[in-house]
This record gives sequence, C-alpha cells and structure tokens, in this order.
Amino acid sequence: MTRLTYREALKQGLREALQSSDKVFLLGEDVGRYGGSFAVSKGLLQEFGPDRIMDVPLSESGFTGAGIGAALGGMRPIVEIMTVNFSLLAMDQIVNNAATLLHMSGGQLNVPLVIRMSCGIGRQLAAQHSHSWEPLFAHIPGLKVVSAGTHEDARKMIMAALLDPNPVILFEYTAMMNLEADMEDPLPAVDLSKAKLRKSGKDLSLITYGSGVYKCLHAAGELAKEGMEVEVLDLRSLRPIDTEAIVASVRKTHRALMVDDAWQSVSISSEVSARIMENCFYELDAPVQRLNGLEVPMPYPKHLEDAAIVQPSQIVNKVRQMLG
Amino acid sequence: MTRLTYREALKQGLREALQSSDKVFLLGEDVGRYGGSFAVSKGLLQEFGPDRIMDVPLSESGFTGAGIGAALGGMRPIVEIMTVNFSLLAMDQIVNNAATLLHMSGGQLNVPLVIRMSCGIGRQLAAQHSHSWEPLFAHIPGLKVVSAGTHEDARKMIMAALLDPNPVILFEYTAMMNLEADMEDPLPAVDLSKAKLRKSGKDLSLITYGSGVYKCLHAAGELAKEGMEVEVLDLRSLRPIDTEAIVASVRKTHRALMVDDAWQSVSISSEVSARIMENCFYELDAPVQRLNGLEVPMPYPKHLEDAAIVQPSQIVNKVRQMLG
Amino acid sequence: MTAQEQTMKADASLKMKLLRQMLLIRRFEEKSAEMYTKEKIRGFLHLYIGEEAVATGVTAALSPDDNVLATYREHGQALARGVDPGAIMAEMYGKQEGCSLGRGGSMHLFDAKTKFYGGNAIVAGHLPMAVGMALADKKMKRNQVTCCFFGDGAAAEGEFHEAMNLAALWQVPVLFVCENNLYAMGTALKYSHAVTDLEKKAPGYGIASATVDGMDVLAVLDAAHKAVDTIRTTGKPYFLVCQTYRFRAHSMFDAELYRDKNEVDEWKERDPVTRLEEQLTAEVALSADDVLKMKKEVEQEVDRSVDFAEKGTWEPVDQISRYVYK
Amino acid sequence: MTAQEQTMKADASLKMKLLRQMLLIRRFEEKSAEMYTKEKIRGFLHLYIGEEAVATGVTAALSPDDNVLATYREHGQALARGVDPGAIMAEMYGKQEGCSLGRGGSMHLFDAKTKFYGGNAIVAGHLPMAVGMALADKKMKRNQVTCCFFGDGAAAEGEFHEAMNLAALWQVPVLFVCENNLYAMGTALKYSHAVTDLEKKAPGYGIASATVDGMDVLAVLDAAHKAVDTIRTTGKPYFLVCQTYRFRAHSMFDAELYRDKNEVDEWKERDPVTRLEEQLTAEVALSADDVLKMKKEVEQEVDRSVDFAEKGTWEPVDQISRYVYK
Ligand SMILES: Cc1ncc(C[n+]2csc(CCOP(=O)(O)OP(=O)(O)O)c2C)c(N)n1
Ligand SMILES: Cc1ncc(C[n+]2csc(CCOP(=O)(O)OP(=O)(O)O)c2C)c(N)n1
Ligand SMILES: [Mg+2]
Ligand SMILES: [Mg+2]
Repeated sequence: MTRLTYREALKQGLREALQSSDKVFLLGEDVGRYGGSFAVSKGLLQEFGPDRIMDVPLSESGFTGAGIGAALGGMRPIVEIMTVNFSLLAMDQIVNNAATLLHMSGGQLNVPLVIRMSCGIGRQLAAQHSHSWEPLFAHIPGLKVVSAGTHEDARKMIMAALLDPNPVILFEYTAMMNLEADMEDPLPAVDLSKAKLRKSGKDLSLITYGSGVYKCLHAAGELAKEGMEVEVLDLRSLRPIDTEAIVASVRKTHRALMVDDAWQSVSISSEVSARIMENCFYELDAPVQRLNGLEVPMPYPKHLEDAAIVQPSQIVNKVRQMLG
Repeated sequence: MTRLTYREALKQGLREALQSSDKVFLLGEDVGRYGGSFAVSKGLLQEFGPDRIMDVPLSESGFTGAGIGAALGGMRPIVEIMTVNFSLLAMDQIVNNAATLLHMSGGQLNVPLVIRMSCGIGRQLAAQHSHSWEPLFAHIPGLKVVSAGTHEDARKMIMAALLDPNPVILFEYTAMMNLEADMEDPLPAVDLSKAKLRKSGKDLSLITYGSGVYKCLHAAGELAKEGMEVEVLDLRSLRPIDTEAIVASVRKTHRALMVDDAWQSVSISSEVSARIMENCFYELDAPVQRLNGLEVPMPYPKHLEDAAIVQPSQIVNKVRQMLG
Repeated sequence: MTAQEQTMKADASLKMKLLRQMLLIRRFEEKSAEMYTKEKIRGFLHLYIGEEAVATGVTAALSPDDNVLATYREHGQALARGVDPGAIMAEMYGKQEGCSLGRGGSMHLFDAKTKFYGGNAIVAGHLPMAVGMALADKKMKRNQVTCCFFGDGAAAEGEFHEAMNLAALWQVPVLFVCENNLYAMGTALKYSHAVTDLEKKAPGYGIASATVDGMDVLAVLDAAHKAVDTIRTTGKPYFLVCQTYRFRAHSMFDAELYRDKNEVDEWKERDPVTRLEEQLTAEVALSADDVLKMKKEVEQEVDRSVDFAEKGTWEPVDQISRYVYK
Repeated sequence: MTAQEQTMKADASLKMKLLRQMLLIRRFEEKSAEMYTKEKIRGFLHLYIGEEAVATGVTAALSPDDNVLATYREHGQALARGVDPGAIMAEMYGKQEGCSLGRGGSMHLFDAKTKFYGGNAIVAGHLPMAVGMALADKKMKRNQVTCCFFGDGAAAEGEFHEAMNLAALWQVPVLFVCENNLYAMGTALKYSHAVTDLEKKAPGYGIASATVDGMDVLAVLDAAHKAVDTIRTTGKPYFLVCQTYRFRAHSMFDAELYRDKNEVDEWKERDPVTRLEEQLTAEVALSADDVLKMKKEVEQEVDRSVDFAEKGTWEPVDQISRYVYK
C-alpha cells in the first residue's frame, strides 16, 4: 500500500507510460519547464529530457493536430490540453480528424493518440475556467472517452489509453489533485471499456463518474448509517458507455439516481437515463432521477460555486426522498 | 398562399431581417459575391450592398468573434457559418464568449447575435461534411438553439432570433433546400421558445425536430392508412426544450418515439427520453424509444448514407412494433 | 496637435498623474497578493507588478469613448481605465458590489460605464471581439478606437492571425497592444515563437506597427499617442509591442522554475515606477515630501477599496440563474 | 547534385513524363466531370483543371518515402503521387475497390501504400497534421519530407499560423505548398488577405520561401527541387507559393458569379498543359504523332479507370460500423 495524492497518481501513470516505449512523448503547454499547470508533470522534463516532454506554444488546434500527425507517423504522443476549457479550440482536430480518419480512410489510418485534459469545477476559477465538458466528447463516434474518478484510475488509465489503437480522451479532475488515498502497489491494469462497481448495495443505484465518484461514496456512507444500502457505479468509460453494467445494477436495485457535475441538458446523465428507459423500464420501481450541476456559466464566489455543483448532502437528500 | 422552396423561405426570412433595421448585417464566407454556398443569400449583395452582406476570409473563429464584438458594439450581426461542419472552429467563441458574457459580467453585456448554420446529412458529402451537431450546442447554457424543420420556420425563425437579446443558434437543413411547400403570406411570427404540434394523434407521440419533421409527418401519413393515429411534435427549440409540450403530448398518447438524425449517445433524444422519465413515468404504457442516425462518421456512398440516417420506413416499422 | 506635440505637453503635471497611476496599480496589486494569502481572494490571481507602465501609458492616450479589452491579467488596465478600485477589490472578493456583480472575480472585470470589456481568460479569445467592436464603431461612424491588450503567448494562437487579418482587411480602428513580458506562463518567448521579434508579424498583414520600451511610461505614452493618432487619421489597425516583464509569478500557483532569479533581478532594476519617480525627483518637479504624500494617498485609496470589499454583500444564492438569459 | 543541376537534367524524357502526367490529370478530371453529370459521382467534386502543373511539378521533386497531404481538390495530387487511377475513380463511385474503400468519395482519397494522406475537407485542418508527421519523421530520424498542399483561402485560417509557427519552432521537414489560384470559392484573394503577396507571410515565422509561376511545370519542378533540397539539408520547413488558376468552377455547385469570363479566358491562354506540349514540339523532342499517341494512352488509362469503377462492388451495409474503432 502506498499513500498518494491524485496528482502523484497521475504522474506515476505518466511516468509508466513514458517508460514503456521511446515512442511515447508528452506535448502540451507548460508541461516541461513550468512543471505542468497543476504540477502533474513536474520533474518529468528532468527525467526524460526535452524531446520526450515538449513545451508547446499557445496553439491548441495546432499542437493537437500535430499530435494526430505524429500518431499517424508512428509515434505515440500524449497530448495534454492544459484544461478542458481550452479544448474547444482543438475540437475540430479532435472530431474531424482524430475521430474520423480511420473510418473515412476505409480502415487505413488509425490514430493512436491519448489526449489528457484537466477538467471540472471547484477552485473558484469562474465561468471560462470551470467546465465539465465530458458530454461534448462522449457524443463523438471514433473517440473513446474515459474519466478518472479515483486514484487507481488516475494511476492506471494513462497506460491503458496508450495501449488502445484509437484516440482516447482522458479526463482528470482539477479539484481532486491534492486528495490523498491509499493504493495497492503494484496496481493491476484497468480495462477502459468497463464500468466499475465502487460499492455494492441493494436499495438504489448511484450512477456517476469523475468528480461524482467520491461524492457518491461519501453520500453512500452517510446513507448506510441510516440503513440505506445504495450502490455506487462508476461509469469510467463515457464512450462507449457500459450499458450492461448499468442494467445489471438497476435490475438489482430497481431505482437509480444519476449524479454528475456537468450541465444536465444533453449530458451523460440524459444518456444513462434513456438507456435505463430502453433496457429495464419494467424493472424500475420509480423513475430514474438526475442530479447535475446548475445550468449556468460558473460564478466565481464560493457560495455560488457550491450552489452550482452537486454536493454530497444533496445526494443524501435526494436518495432519502427517493427511498422514503 | 405562396409556393416556395425551403431555400427561398430562408432567403425571404433573411431579407425581412435585413429590412427591419440598418443595424442588421450578414457576414460569412461567400455570402455575397458567390451568392451563398447553398444560394440562400443569392442576390442579397445586390439588394443591400457590401456593407450589409459581408464576405469574410476563411477564419471561423475570427469572424464569429467579430460578430460577437459587433453585437456588443450595438450592431445586429447575423453570422453565417457556412455549414455546421466548420462550427467547431468557432466553438470557443460561441461558448466561452457569446454564451457566457452576460452572466459573467453580472448582467452588463448581452450578446444579441444570430448564428445561422446549414446542417444535416443527405447529399453524400461524406464524413467531414455531414453532421447533425445540434446536441453539442443544446448543451450550452446562455445559448438559445432553434431548428427550422419546416418551411414556415425557415421563413420566420431568423426574424424571431433577431428580436431575441440573446445569442441564438439557428440550424437550417442542407438536404431540404430544394423542397417546395405552400405557405401563408403573410405568415404569423413564431415564438422561438415553443414546440409545435405538427399533427395530432392519440396513439403515440413522435417527437422530433429539424430534418426529422417531414420524415415523421410522412411516416404518420403512412401509419394513418393503417389506422394508427400518431402525433408529431416538432421541438423547434432545442435549448431551452419545451418540456411542457412534451409532457402534454405523452399524457395524451402514453407512448413516445424520439426521431432524429444525430448520433444517439448524448443527444437531444437522450434528453427528451430523460425528461419524459422524470415528468411522466407513470403515464407511460411502454418505454420511450429512440430512432437516431447510426453512430459512424458518415460514409460517402448513397446506400451507406441512407443506412446511416433515419428513414421514414424505419419510423413506420418502429411505430408498428411499438403499437403492435 | 501632433503626437509629438502632445507628448511635449506631457509636462510635470501629466507625469505626476502617470506616477500616481502606476503607484496605485503597484500598491493595489501588492494588496491583492496580501488578500490572496489571507484567502479573501481566491481562484486564479495574475499580478501586473512590473508591467504598470504599459497599461498606464497606453490608457492615457485613449479617450473615454474608446473601448478597452484586456486579458485575465487586467487589474492594471481596469484601474488605469478608471474602473473604481473598490469595485475591483469587491469583485475579487466575490461580493455583489463588484464591477461584475462578484460573478467574475480577478479574471473577469467588466465595467460597461467605463467601456471596459473584460477581463477575458481564454488566451487570444478577445482579439476577434475587439475587431468586431471596432467594426461596429466604423459602421456606426463613431470615431472611436478599440484598444486590445494581450500577451506574447497570445500571439501564437490562430485567433491572433485571424484577428489581425480581419482588422486589416476591414480597415477598422483597433489598437493591438502586445504586452511582451517574455513569458507565457513558464514558456519563454523563444519557445513560443519562431521569430521572437514580434513586430515582424505585422507586415504579413500590412499593419502599421512599433515596438516600445514597456518599462518607460513616457515612451509608452508617446508610442501610444502616435498609434492612436494614426488610427484616428487612417481608420486602420495598429500593432504596438511593449517590451516588459512581470516581476511576480505568473499566478499564485507558480514555483517559477522556468526563469533565473538573476534575470528577474536585472529587470527589477528597470522598475517603471522607480524610474519615473527618480526622473521627477531629478527634474525637481517632485520633492521627497510630494512622493510621500502621493504614496500615502494611494495607500489610502487601496485601503478604502479593501474596506469597500469587506463591507460588500454576497449575492443571494437564489439569484444564481439570473442573467443566464436576458 | 544541386537543384539547378537536377533541373538541367530535366531533359526531354523527364519533360515527356511531366506532360503525360498533366495530360492524365486533365483527362481524368474531364472524365470525372462527365461522370458527375451522369450521376455516377455524387457529393462535392472539385476539379483541378488548370492547376495541373503544381501537383505534377511538386510531386516530381519528392521521393516515394515522403508524405503527401492535400485538400478536397486532390485528384491531381493523388494521381501524380501514383495512386492508381482506377482506385481513385472507384472511390468517387463509392465502390469498395476505391482507395478509401468507397467511404470517402472525391474529397477523401487516402492511400497508405503511396503515403498519400488525404483528401482533407476541413480547410487548413491538415496543416497541423502535416507538422506532426514531420515531427514523427524527425524523432524517428527518417530523412523524409512531408509535403502539404493547401489553398490561398486556407492561409487565412488560424491553423495556418499555428502550423507555420510550430514547424519553424520545431525545425521539422515540411514543404508547405500554397496553391494560390486567386479564389477561395467565390472570395477573391484580396478579400481573403490584407496582404495578397502570400510569400510575405513567411518571414513572420522565419521560414524560407519562394513564389513560382504555377502555370509552368518546369518552373514548379525547379522551385520544388530547390525547396526539397533545402529541407533535406536543413531539416527546416519551407513555404512555396504557386501562382495558379482553376479554369473550372469551384465545385459542381457554382454559378461563378464572382469572376469575369475574360479573366478566366486570359488565364486559359496560359494553360500549363498546352504550354509544355508546345515547348516540347518546338524543341522537336515530340512529334505530332507522339502527342497523339500519348493522348490516346492517357485516354485509355482513364477509360480503364472508369471500367474498373463500373465493375466495382458496393460495400455491404452490414459493414458500415467496421472501422469506427480499430
Ligand atoms: C486558450 C488558452 N490556453 C491556455 C490558457 C492557460 N493560460 C493562461 S495564461 C497563459 C499564458 C499566456 O501568456 P501571455 O499571452 O504571454 O500573457 P501573460 O500571462 O504573460 O500576460 C496560459 C497558457 C488559457 N487561459 N487559454
Ligand atoms: C474550415 C472550412 N471552412 C469552410 C469550408 C468550405 N470551403 C470549402 S473549399 C473553400 C474554399 C477554399 O479555398 P482555397 O483554400 O483557396 O482552396 P481552393 O478551393 O481554391 O483550392 C471553402 C470556403 C471548409 N471546407 N472548411
Ligand atoms: Mg507573456
Ligand atoms: Mg484558392
């Protein structure tokens, strides 16, 4: 067992990826000399040198596209888009090129590219720097989209993404960087395509991902004290979504609540609700509910930010209400 | 009654908008000298002159941002992004600026901007030119998103969008340009925020928008011959979505099928299904179903393109099955 | 009156105004850092210390009708523009008396009254908007300049290219002010740009340009006057590169691993505030007492801004969805 | 051997190869237009007629190991690169014998065998990819050039700026070939660029550059040799502007309202194919019979491509989701 912050877990994962092959390199804004905007890559420049840890100019579309080209050329780039907030500038490259080339070329050109982005809300960074845009990427066929909601996944998802021959978008969570947790060492590899049951229970399924995982676990702990056994299913993969795991959970509990910080309309939570509707309508004892971030550009002050994202107490209340 | 193509309806709408105030101007790639890539603005340069119909260089982010600035400066720009396929290049401007400024500035700066985009599938334009990306925009608070699925809306939505003090994204459908229809003249104004019942029925609700509207009406006609009375609800506004109209329809029919060409995962259809789940679960006689475009980058050949988007016959079959 | 003549008139009284302005920015920023440490201010905080001459000099060349847009490192521009210091401090506290209702914080100062249009935190995202604002002015036949501040890092973004080209094509009155402080976060200029002489970007768009010592407020004022005059006469855009340096870290999360302490110290020798202060003292326009008095006034003004922020109130949570739509 | 010496060796036999190449492109494009009218080809079709010298000359200077990326107006580049004409025609028919399995159509020709990387239909979207491919070559120490074709319109996009800067910063072997045909759809060069001399964009990035008459295949070949030699020697990018003109409409949906019939006719006088043909005839390297024979061969080759496409088969619908993921 080792005790690591989420940040250190990410760095371990990156290091492992870089060690796995000379073809792997990291490129992004301030990943090298600055040490990474959230210090995730701090020290890696010294460890691997400037050819493997490449600082790039502010040019999200340019360097993401270059990552795609380098992947086509046989390298295994890991592109860091500093935060998801800047990903829209690279969206055309990600969607029209990375996600599309394999199919459009009739199977000739796959793009084995990993794109990491720090994501989420919770450090009072206000409207242009506080986004949960997993839904925008989860809509796109050709991409795989994964979300590291726990320390284990922070540690192991990078390597798993790198082994995938497809473009993989990997979401990491800014607000969790300093959070500590114990983890096994060595850790087993993860299967990117599968959801993971983080806690089992029989009364209700909390279905979540990313920044929602620890919140749901926390809420589940509170609820357990009141005798309610809720289970927590971490989707992990947002594209494709592991429908089977969702159905299995709902078949057991007959009630589900989706929890995530993203804006609710047209989100992962919408999709999960629709899939439950289609796959286990007759198993439901009550309608599936959703708890999401408020649909507003994120305000700066703490009290408004707190009000705009899901709080564990809200989860507890909602579950009480659904089971009451 | 006048008989007009969808293209002519759009042009009429644009003309009306331009006539309504000197502050209104159209800017976009090839809107002037070329006559518009789908000939929608053909002749308007001659009619209104180059200050009102502005050709711009290829620079989607630049001219969309300039549209935002011009709106802040008191003008009423209508930005044309030639097709939705290129909108990703302007996505940062649309989301981080247009949609965000009002809230972020504490109510000081609204952005009265209309952004028109031709959208959709059906002319064998292949993977980089055949997209139904309404879902990406419908996710964003601060935007209004509307979809012109009929000739009347093609005609009247532009003016309504222009009267709105918020940024409005208006989707027009490439594949419908040459379609003719009769319409009243003068036509009453439209209320952008409301869904519209295009046909009423008691057996099942077809809920749709955009390129789905005529397909659903066609399918409903076929089904009527077999004695099935389905109703067709055109959402029209994809953000906000008119939940009330959806609920009213489902309360009547107790069965619903969502139809649209967009990729299914994390789409408008997911959202509608989730809202029905939350608002009228106990009214449902059967699970809500969804018919969507196949989740693939669009292939070029006709037979594959046809297979990738929703066909009226599929709607008919699906409804038969749901009612059978 | 030509630009040169105008600059000639930058007499003692004007210079004193400039000094006071720079002192205010300096002191305000120091106080902000202090308040950040006290956790009164949160989120990202980017200080302008070292770069005061740029905002001060450029803004002094503008008229109240002109538009100003800036980055997330914009307290200096906002203060120079005349946004109330109390409203800025309250904004950083997140209080509803803040200039953006407390919604924006340090990175998103907005003030419609003084035509201060942010406070934009997507690097280079405001450049196209600036062009559009100038286009609106041109269309409405208002003889106004839109002044847009941005960094050396921003000039690498595609939007810089698009905005420069559009401004030149449309011949609209934009003053592009590049605050070249040699770093984009931890990325030195030479890692951001293949050609580090940023002025060399202008000919590719046919845009008039100049480079000025951004540590010398009088030089900046002079260059800005020339630029603004040219813009008002020709109606065309102008690209002004100000060579400057930030004395502090990029933001409050920055260990400054990427630059040498010596380099920082060398630049500190060129402190724009000390420089003007010394010059004014040497010219005997200013006595040691005058300086002291000015500093005290500034101190009081900054203290008042903190008081104002402290007394401010929180926006009620139930108003959070106000202004998502108008 | 220097570039000049190489060009000197562009003797009769080489010139004949170039002529044949251009004739093939010309004839292939005419046939494509015909097949479009017959509705065998659908979607968008962009013809290269008039611009043949550019693809022909540039591609002739490349080695088979080099990478080629092009736009949606890429039949000429694909043919010159050696992609099988039958596979291209079949692709435009949408048959699975097409070079992209029929999935891509006219705008998305891909052929890994000949290192032809599209067929990219988002204007300027392939420029960053080209830089990345060159970066991979550099990292893997392969002495290869990545050649990237794009239009005058593309140079206005932000990605042009970002890609040029990255290529120069990283010093990677990219040949940027701007096919300046004076229009981006219906937008004349002067409405796309404030500075219409596109070569003037290069100094802003410190990239070596040249402009060449794109209606003269020998001049293009010469310029391309120089460019490629420079790239192979220095490892650095190069910007080559080819001044050319498209004789046909932008695509099959274009009423050509934006340009004068006279202008088109004037440019047709400079037809690159006729020009080389006349030159070769004048040099007595080629007789009228030779020309006829060559044209016949080309005709047959084009006919064979149509036959091949006609005989091709449709990809079964149940395979549609193949290759969404590998
Ligand atoms: C599009 C975008 N990418 C990345 C960032 C993160 N970021 C914030 S400031 C900054 C550096 C900008 O440098 P420069 O333009 O030189 O301005 P300075 O901070 O030096 O004033 C970066 C990378 C951002 N805000 N926006
Ligand atoms: C990003 C983007 N915007 C718009 C279009 C539509 N479009 C296709 S070709 C074209 C003109 C491009 O002109 P240029 O780069 O000069 O190339 P040419 O067609 O002249 O060869 C336009 C506007 C597109 N495909 N991609
Ligand atoms: Mg800087
Ligand atoms: Mg062109």
